[in-house]
Amino acid sequence: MSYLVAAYSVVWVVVSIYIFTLIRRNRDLDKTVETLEARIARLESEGLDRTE
Amino acid sequence: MKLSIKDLLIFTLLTVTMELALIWALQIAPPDRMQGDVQRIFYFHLGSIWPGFLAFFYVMYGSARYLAGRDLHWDRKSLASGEIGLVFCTIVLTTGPIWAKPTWGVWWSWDARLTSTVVLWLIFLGYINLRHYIDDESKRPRISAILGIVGACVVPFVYMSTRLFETQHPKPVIMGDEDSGIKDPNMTIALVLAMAAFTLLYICLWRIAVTQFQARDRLDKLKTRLSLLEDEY
Amino acid sequence: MTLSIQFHQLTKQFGETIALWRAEEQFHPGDRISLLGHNGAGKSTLLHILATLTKPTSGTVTWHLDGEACSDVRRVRARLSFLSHEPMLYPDLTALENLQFINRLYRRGLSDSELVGLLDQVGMAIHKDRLFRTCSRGMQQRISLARALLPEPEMLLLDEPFSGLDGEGVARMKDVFTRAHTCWLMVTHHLQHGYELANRFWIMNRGRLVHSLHKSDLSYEAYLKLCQGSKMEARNS
Amino acid sequence: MSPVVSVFSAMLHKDLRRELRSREIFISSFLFSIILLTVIYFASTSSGVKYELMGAGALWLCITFSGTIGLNRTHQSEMVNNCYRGLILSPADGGWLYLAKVCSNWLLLSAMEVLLLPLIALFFHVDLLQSPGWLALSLLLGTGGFVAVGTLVVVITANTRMKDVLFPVVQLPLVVPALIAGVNSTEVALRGQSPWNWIQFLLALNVVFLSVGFLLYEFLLEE
Repeated sequence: MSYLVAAYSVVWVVVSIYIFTLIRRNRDLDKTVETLEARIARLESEGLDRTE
Repeated sequence: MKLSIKDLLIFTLLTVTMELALIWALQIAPPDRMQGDVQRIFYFHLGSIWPGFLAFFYVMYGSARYLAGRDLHWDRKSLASGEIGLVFCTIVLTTGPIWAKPTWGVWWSWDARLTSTVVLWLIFLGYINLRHYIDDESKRPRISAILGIVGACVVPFVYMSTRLFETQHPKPVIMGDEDSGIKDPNMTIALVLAMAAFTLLYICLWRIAVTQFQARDRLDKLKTRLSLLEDEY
Repeated sequence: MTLSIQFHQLTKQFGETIALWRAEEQFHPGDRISLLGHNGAGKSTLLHILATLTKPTSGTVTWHLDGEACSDVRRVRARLSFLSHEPMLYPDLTALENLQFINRLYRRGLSDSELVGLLDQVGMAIHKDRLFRTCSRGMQQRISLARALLPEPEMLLLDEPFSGLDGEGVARMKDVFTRAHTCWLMVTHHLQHGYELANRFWIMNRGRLVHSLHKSDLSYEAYLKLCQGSKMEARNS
Repeated sequence: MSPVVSVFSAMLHKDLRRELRSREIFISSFLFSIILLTVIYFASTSSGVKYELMGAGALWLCITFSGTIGLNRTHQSEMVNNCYRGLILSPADGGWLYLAKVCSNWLLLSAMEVLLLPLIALFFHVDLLQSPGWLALSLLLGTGGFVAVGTLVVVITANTRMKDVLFPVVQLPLVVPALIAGVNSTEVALRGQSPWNWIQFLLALNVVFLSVGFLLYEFLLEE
């Protein structure tokens, strides 16, 4: 019986490892979004000084 | 990640079949005469081999489509499919020994199916890892597409060779082979449900991974356009 | 057989870095173009795309054989020759054996004596039975020039051909380049040779083809100023 | 047909002439195999495996590893002076370049096997002449399957950073079916019976991988 439980838990462990890699990739995407926003903000402020 | 209706539909279908498969495999299907309850591992051990196959042949299809049309979209799809195929292969490789121990008394036996799954696992680990070692981004999809096709072509030969090997050298006495015991109708239903559940899981994970890759591509495009703008100023 | 090339909105990106950005030009039979620009301006990338070595990320290149567009890349490659500081010849074979291989690869069907004649044009006939790896740098460059001339190409694509050559080697190169009706596209840092040999100039800066001028409307001083200009921007980018 | 044949013979002629002159690949593979055979002997005696029965396995182990070394070396000698770019720029059809390279690698490996067989007979007290026809067929077809995949994969991993490490890692799982079939058909041939089912399997394997390689090599001929 314990083998059955072990096997089932292994399946969920493997699947959850993959889901965690997906989540980690999501976090990387969010980070790049933030850097992009920062660069855009800098560009806008730069652009504003020039037009004034 | 906004969930389209299609995603929601697949997700609910997945949870329903997963529940059904669990109930069927654990309660309704009768325990195997020889191995008792341990035989229930078999349902999703075999159930997860099927989406593994599906994943690897999709890698071939996606890679062929990429080489034909050079559309990055196809490369992302076959990469996602390769990754999830690897996940299912790992499931088969981990549940296999857990099931082999009580039934055959040994953690690992060079049974035809297990050996071929190991080879499959190595082939597609190579496919996924090769990408990290190719520096030139424009070459990466093309090179891994070719490896994807060759890898998927090897799969049937791996299975044929291990089966041919096994018919020629019949195994020493094994306690009950997995086909032992008459196939009770409930057993087959449990097996089919497990297969369906895992295939739906494959589709669900695959869709998430593909949308994620596409989001990353869109971000990269934005990055280049931004660096172009920064050049102007 | 005449060969002309047209490229439209040609772009090449390596990840986030843009090697070539929307280049737009034509190469006509009889043109001798010097491609100039600072390091990393995308000169070699453009050359490699035109030589059918790499595919552009976006944009189109069309090769015209005798006027009509030709999509079969193999027929185009038979009419092109690429020469760079890497000789593309096998070190374990002799100079003649290398040329015999190239002769059969391009299906030119030249006899051995013609091959030796070709070697003689670059002054390497006496070294024909010498292993390629035992030849000096200058000799290797001249043998690879003979390799480039073997298929009698309509167009030579040259990637800094003068690098590592002695006086006599440069002289040999120059008389081949100035021979009647040979046309080529040369990437070079050697401003003086670039001006002297070419009749058109493409100047690149940070992946963009900024200037495309004929020799007639460009004096040597203006040419130097232009090249200096593109070099200046390279430093502060 | 003649243009294709001339390209094929040009490549074959060049590869074989290069190999005969430098002989580096041949020597390194052959010496490596002898060392491997001695290691196998010590491994088998201490582990109590019946030594004489391991003839086919040992032979194929040597073929696998020296083949991998040989393939890696032949492709690297093609990258010196960037000669591979010369092949890309030639008007030759990619598929025929692939078949020419497969053929030259195949001849080199088979030549090495011919030298190895007497050694195997010597070390493993095996009578090679039981059914020489089947033995030769299984060796040649097995090497064919091995080289057909190897020639393609060596170009794939040539574009990567750690190509020397990556090539065996990527190639070996792909040649497992060819090796399983090779070992078994050689073993049956050494026993004198006819390994017809394995030979059929090897034939199918060769046909599939040679055609896959023929079609895909085009896409590798790009920088």
